[in-house]
Amino acid sequence: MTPAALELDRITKRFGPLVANDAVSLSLAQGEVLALLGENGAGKTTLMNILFGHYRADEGEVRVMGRPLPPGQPRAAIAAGVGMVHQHFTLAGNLTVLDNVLIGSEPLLRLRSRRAEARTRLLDLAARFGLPVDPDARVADLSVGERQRVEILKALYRDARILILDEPTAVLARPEAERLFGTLRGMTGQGLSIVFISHKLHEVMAASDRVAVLRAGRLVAERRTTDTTPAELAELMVGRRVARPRRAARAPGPPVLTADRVTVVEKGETRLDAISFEVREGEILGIVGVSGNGQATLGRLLSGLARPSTGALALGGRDMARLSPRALVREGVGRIPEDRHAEGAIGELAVWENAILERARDPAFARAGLVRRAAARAFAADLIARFDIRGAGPDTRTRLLSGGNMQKLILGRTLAMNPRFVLANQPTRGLDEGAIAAVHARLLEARERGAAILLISEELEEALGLADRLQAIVKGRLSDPIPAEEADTRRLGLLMAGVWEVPHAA
Amino acid sequence: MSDALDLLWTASLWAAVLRIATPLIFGTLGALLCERAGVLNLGIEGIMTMGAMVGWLTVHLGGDLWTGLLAAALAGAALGLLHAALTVPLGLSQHVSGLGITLFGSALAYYLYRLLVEVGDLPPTIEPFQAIRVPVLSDLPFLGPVLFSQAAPTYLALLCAGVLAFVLARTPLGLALRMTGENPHAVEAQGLNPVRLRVGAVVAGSALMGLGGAFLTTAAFNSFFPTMVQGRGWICIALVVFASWRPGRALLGALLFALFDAWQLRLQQAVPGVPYQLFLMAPYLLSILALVLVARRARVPEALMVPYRRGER
Amino acid sequence: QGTPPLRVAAVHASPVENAWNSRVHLAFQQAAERGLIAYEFSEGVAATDYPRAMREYAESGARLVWGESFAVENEAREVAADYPDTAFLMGSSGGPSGDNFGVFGTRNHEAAFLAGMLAGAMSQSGRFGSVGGYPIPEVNLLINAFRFGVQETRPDATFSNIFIGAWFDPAKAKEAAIAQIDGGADILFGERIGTADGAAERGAKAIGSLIDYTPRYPGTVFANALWNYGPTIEAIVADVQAGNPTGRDYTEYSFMRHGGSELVFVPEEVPPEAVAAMQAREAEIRSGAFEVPIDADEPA
Amino acid sequence: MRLERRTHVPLAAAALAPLAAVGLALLLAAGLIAAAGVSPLAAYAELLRGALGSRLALTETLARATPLILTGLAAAVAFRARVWNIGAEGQFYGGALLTAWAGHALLAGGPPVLGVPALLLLGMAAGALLLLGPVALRLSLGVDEVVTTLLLNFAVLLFVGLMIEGPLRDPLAFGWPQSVPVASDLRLPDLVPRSRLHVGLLVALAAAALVWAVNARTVWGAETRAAGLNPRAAAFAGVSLPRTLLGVAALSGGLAGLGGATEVLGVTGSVTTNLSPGFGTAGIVVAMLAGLHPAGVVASAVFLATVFVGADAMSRATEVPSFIADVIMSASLLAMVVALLLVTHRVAR
Ligand SMILES: Nc1ncnc2c1ncn2[C@@H]1O[C@H](COP(=O)(O)OP(=O)(O)OP(=O)(O)O)[C@@H](O)[C@H]1O
Ligand SMILES: Nc1ncnc2c1ncn2[C@@H]1O[C@H](COP(=O)(O)OP(=O)(O)OP(=O)(O)O)[C@@H](O)[C@H]1O
Ligand SMILES: [Mg+2]
Ligand SMILES: [Mg+2]
Repeated sequence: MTPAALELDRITKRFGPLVANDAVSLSLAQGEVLALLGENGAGKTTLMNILFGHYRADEGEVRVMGRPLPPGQPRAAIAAGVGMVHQHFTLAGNLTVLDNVLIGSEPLLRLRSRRAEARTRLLDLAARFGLPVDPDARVADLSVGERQRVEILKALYRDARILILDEPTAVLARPEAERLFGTLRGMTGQGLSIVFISHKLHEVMAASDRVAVLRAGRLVAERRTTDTTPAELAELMVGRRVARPRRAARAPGPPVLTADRVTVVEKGETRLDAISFEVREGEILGIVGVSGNGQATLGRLLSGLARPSTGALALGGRDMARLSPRALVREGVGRIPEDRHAEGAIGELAVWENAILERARDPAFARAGLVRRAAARAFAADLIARFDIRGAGPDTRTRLLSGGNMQKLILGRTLAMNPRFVLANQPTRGLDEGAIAAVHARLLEARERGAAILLISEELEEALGLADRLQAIVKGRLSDPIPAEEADTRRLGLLMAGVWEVPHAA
Repeated sequence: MSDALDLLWTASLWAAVLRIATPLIFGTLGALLCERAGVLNLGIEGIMTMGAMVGWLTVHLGGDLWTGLLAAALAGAALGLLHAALTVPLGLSQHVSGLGITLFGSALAYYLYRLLVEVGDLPPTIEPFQAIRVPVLSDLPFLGPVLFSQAAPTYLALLCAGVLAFVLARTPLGLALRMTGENPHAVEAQGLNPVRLRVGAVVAGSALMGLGGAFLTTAAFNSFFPTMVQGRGWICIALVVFASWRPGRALLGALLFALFDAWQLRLQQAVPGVPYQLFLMAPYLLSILALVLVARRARVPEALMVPYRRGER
Repeated sequence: QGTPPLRVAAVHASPVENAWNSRVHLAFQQAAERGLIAYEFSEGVAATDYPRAMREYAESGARLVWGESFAVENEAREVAADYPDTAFLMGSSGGPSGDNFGVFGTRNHEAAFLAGMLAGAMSQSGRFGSVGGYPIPEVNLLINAFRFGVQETRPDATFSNIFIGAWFDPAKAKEAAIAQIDGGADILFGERIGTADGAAERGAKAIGSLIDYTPRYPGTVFANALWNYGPTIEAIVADVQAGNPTGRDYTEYSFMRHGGSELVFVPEEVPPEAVAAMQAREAEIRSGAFEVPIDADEPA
Repeated sequence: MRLERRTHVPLAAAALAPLAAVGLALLLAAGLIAAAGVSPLAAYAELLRGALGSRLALTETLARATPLILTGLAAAVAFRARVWNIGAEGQFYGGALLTAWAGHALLAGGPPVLGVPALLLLGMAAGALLLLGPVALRLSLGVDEVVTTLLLNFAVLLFVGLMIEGPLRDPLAFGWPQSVPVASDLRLPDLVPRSRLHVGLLVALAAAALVWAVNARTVWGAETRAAGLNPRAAAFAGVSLPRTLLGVAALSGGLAGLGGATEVLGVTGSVTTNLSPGFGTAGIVVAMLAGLHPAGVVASAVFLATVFVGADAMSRATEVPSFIADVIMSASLLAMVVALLLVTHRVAR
C-alpha cells in the first residue's frame, strides 16, 4: 500500500486556556478529497494552519508522504508539496496576479526575476486546470472568484500535491462553486489530494470522498461520503439535530420599499442599470446572482452609502434616495452588511458599543451628547440573551466573538428596533449550519411581524428557503421577479447566467 | 521677473541642484525602502545625524573617505537595527520608536563627538570628496558642470536610485520586500519570513540614510556641527509620499526639492527686498502643492505601519 | 596670585562650535588657563530651559553667570533680579539692568568695515556678497558695516545677501556663497561658516568674521574681522573682584581701541595702496576721529 | 518566538517594568558618563536632585511638563482617530503667535477675566486651523496628512519668523526679533510665586480631564474612536467621517495651539522662533508612551520632563557634556515602550 499522502498524528493546540485542537488524528489518501466539517470555532482552520506550518502544534506530528514535517515552517510544508488556500485570502491587492504567484517561488537572491518564464508557466497551469486569469491584472481589480483562482494557482505553481482549501466557497455563488469543484475533481485525476473545509453540506456531499467532523477541537466522526446524509452530518457537527426553519405562507401587505428604474453610477461606471423592484410588508424578496454583478452597490444604495444617479427610491411612499445611514435607521430601515468584519462591527470595540453604533445619537442611548452607558449595556445584555449570542458579555471585545455570534449581534441590533424594512446582504456567509438556522429563524420572525425584507444572497438554498419572490442580478440589471413557487435551482441558475427570456420550465 | 526664470537655465543652478539633492536622495531612498517593506522610519533625522558624525569622525581619525562612508552606513544600519527590533518583532509603535531613535541618534552623536573630538576655535576639518573632473566631459557646456563635475557620492546616490528601482521592480527579493509592505501574511504563506524581510529592509534603508548624513560632512562640507542635518530627514519622509513610494520618482522628487532650494538661494539675490523667509518657505509650500497634485495617484503600501505579528488575529 | 580664580559659568544657547560662542568659549578657556577664572559651561540650551540653567548656576554658587539673553531678555533679567549677589553678563541687544545685569554687544563691525575697504579695492566685478544666518541686529550690523567699508573704496559697488535661516547649516551656507559668486560676486563676507568653502571652490575671495579663517582657507580668506572676548572678560572680572556693580554695558570692550576687535589680513594678497588707506582709517577709528556707523537694519 | 497578550497583568510587573526601563537607560548612560571621566553614581545623585530635589527643580519640572501635556493630548486625540498629526509643533507656534498678537493688539486693555479665556480660545483656533487644512485635504483629495503636517511645521516656523521680524516685531524689544508682548494683565498668573510654574498647568490638567470625558463619555468621542479603528464600519453605522475627522482635527490642533498659547501667556509673554524645543514632536512620544490615554499623557509628560530636567541639571553639576540629557531621555523612552509591552504581553515560544 502506498503511504498516505498526509497524516496528522494526535495534534493538540492550545491558545491559553482554550484547546483549539485536541489530539486530532487524520489521514488523507492520494487522490482523495476529504471534507472537514465543524461549527464555527471548532478548530478547522487551526488544524490546517498547523499542517501548513503557520502554527506549531503543542503536541503531535504531521507527516507528508510518510515523512515528518518540521513544525512551524510554511516553507517546509510548501517544499513537501502542501499548498493552502486560506480562509482569508493572502493576496496583495496592489500587486499583479503574476507578482502574487511568483513571490517566494524563486531564490530570493537571484539577480533578476524570470518573469517571462513564470508568465508562460502560469498561463500553462491556468489552461491545464481550467483556471483562467490575466497575469498582469491588479489583484484589487479582480472579483472574489478570480482571486480564489489566483490563490489556487499560487499553490499549483509551487507544485502542490496536497491542496488545502479553507472554506473556498464561502464567497462563491453556486455556479462558481460548482465549477471550482469540477476543477478540483480534475486535479485529483492528476494525482492531487485535497482537503477542503465547508459549511455547505450539499457541497460536502457532492464533492468529497470522505468527511471528517470536528466539534470543539475534537475529531468526533469520520464517514465515507456515500455512507452518510446531510442530516447526520449536521447532527454530528452540532451535537444535536438541526434543521433550517421553513417559511410559512403569509399574504404580503402593501409595498414598503420601491425602486423605480434606479441607476447608480460610481467612478464613471454604471453599477446599477435602471433596476426596479418592490418589497412588500411581510415579504422577503430574494436577489440572487453571481458575486460582482452589482450586489455590493445595491447594498450600499439601500444602506445610505450610495445615491441613485437617476430613478426613484421610496420608503413607505416617501423619497429615501438622499437619506444618510443614520436617517435611514431612524426611518426604520435595518441593515445587515455583507461583510461583518469590514462593515458590520468594529472588532476592537466592546459588544455594547457595537450594539448601539448605528443608533449612538438615539435618545435611548444618548443624552445631551453623552453616552447613556447603563442603558446601552442593558440593551446589549438583552440582545445577548434574546439572540443567543454565546461567549460574550456586554463588555467583551467584539473581536473575540466567533463569526456566527458576531452575525447574531448584528442581526440582533438590527431587528431589535423592529424595522419596517430590512436589507439582509449575505446574512449567513461563512456561518455553520446551527448559526444559519438561527439567522433564518430570526429573519422569518421579522417577516412574520410584517417587516419587508430584501435578501441578497449567492446561496440558492438560502434564497429558495427564505424568499417569497426572487429576482436575479446580472451585470447591474435586475430580472423580472418570479414567485418562489415557480423557482428551482435550475431556473435560478439560468436567470443568474442572464438567460431571462426562457419560458417557464413547467 | 524674467530674471527669475533665466536663472533656471544656468548650469550653476543645476549643478547646485545635484549637490543639494544628494543627501536627500540617499535619505529618501532609505526611507522608501523601509516603507516599501511596511515600516515607517521617523528615526531618519537621528540616523542622518549619526551618519554625518561617524562618517566624518572615521576620516578625522585617519580612515579614508570611502571608509568613512562605510562607517556611516554601518552606524545607520545599527540604529536601523534598533528601530527594526522594536517595531518588527515587538510590533511597537513605529512613530514612537522612530522619534525616539531620532532623539537618541542625534543626542548620542553630539555626545560622542564632544567626548572624542577636541574643538578649538573652529571644529577640525577633513579633506572632503572633491568634484570629479572627467577629461573631456567635464568641459562640455552646461552638461559638463552639471553632470560631470560632481563629487563621487553624488554618483553613488544616483546609482543607488537605479539599483533600488531595479531591485524592487525586477528581482525576487524586491518582490518579496514589496509584498511584505502590502501583505506580510501573504509573504509568510509563501514560505518567506516577513519579519526578516522587514528587519533587513529597515537596516539597509537606514544604512542609506547614514550615507545621506555622511555626505554633508564628507562632501558638502568638511566638519561636523551639531544640528547640521537641519530637518533634511523630515523632508525625505515627505518626499517618499510625494514619490508614491517609487524610487524613480523619489529621485525626481529630491531633485525637484533641491531645485526649489537652489533657485530660492539665487532668487534672494535676483529679487531683493522680499523677506527671506518667503523664499525659504517656498520649497515646503511647493512640496505640499505638488503633493496635492499627485495625491490621487499615490498608492500607499497597504501594510505600512501595520505591525505583523505571527499567528495573531 | 593672591585672589582665587573667579567661578564663572556660561550658558551657551548654541553648541560651542557656533563661531560667536566659540570666541567666548575660547576666551574663557584661556582666562581659566591663566588662573583668572574657573570656567564651567552648558551648551545647546533651549530658550525654554535657559532661565533654569541660569538659576541653577546662580544657586550653585557661580560668581559670574555669562550668557546670551537675546531670545530671553525679560526672563533673564528676572533671574538676575532674584540673585543680586551674582553677576550676570549677557550678550544682549538691550541695555543693562540693576546692579548685577551687565550686557555686551558684538562689535567687530569696525574690523568688518576695514575689511570692506580692502574688498572694495580688490574686487574685479564690483559685486559683493554676504551670507548670514538670520537677520538679527548682531548679524545685520556686521554686514552693513562691511558694506559701508566697501563703499568707501568702491562707491559703485552692488551687494547681495542671503540668509540661510539656520545657524548650523554649513552646506547650505556654501551653496549660498556659490549662488552669489555665480551671480557675479567675487568677494564674500562670511558671517556663517561655509561661505569661504563656496568661495574656495569657485576661486573667489572671502572675508571671515569673528574668527581667523585664513589658516583654514589659505588663498581664499584674505582678511578677518576678529572679535576678541578677552578684554571684556578682564573688565568684568576686575569689576567683580573689586566689588563694583556689574550692571553696566561692556560693549566698549569689543571695540578696536580696547583690543576687542581687530582686522587681520594677508598683506601679500591685498594691494598696498588699499592697505594704506585702510590703515589710515583704522588709526582714525582707534583715535575716535572716525566712528563706523552702526546700522542694525536687515540688509537688502 | 512570539508575543502573546497576557490574560491578566501581574501587578508587580506593571509596577516594576517602568522602573526597570529607566534603570536600563541609566545603565547605558552610565557607560557614557564614565567615559567622560565622571562617576555615574555622583552624576545620578545630581540628576535626582536636579529634577526633584528643590523647589526650583520641582516647579521647573512641572513647568516643562505643561506644554508637553497639551501637545501630548493633541497627539493622543488625533492618533486615536488615526489622524496622523505630526504637525503639533507648527500648531503650537500658530497658537502662540495668534495669542501674542491678540494679547497685544486686540484684547489689551479689556478685562482679564474675559481676555485670558479669549486668548486661550484664539490660540486653540489658530492651532485648529493649521490641522483642519491637512485633514480637509486628506478627506477631499487623499493627501497624506503625515507629510502635509510635517512640512507645515517648517513653513509655520518661517512664517513666525516673518511676522516677528516684520509686522509683529516688538519695537521696544532689545533688537532680537521677538513678537509684540502680551499685555501684562493678560498673562497667566504664577501657580507658585517666584517660579515659572503658572496656571497653564491647571489648564493642561483640565484639558486632560476634558479629553478623557469626551473620549470616554460622549457620543462624539465614541464615534471618533470608531472612525479611527474601522472607518468603513463607522461609515456604515452612519458616523460621518468628514465631520468626525474635522472635529478631531479641530480638537487636536486646538490642544497644540493651546500649548503655544499657555507657554506665551504663562512663561515668555511673547513669541520667538525658539519658543519650543520640539514640544510638538515630544508630544507624540508622550502620547504613545501613554497608550493615548489622557491620564497617561499627564503621567508620561511629567515623566519625560523629570528625566530631562534632571539630566540637564546633572550635566551642569558635573562636567558631562550637556547632550547627555537627551541621550538619557531618549534611551528611557525606548526602554519604556519595550517595558510597557512586556507588561501586557508575554513572550511565548
Ligand atoms: N491565534 C489565535 N489566538 C487565540 N485563539 C485562537 C486563535 N486562532 C483561533 N483561535 C480560537 O480557536 C478556536 C478555533 O478557531 P478556528 O479558526 O480554528 O475555527 P474554525 O473551525 O476554522 O471556525 P470557522 O468555521 O469560523 O472558520 C476558536 O475558538 C478561536 O477563537
Ligand atoms: N534595468 C533597470 N536598470 C535601472 N533602472 C531600471 C531598470 N528597470 C527599471 N528601472 C527603473 O525602475 C523604475 C521602476 O520602478 P518605479 O516604481 O520607481 O517606477 P515606475 O514603475 O516606472 O513608475 P511609473 O509608473 O511612473 O512609470 C523605472 O522608472 C525605471 O527607471
Ligand atoms: Mg476557519
Ligand atoms: Mg512601476
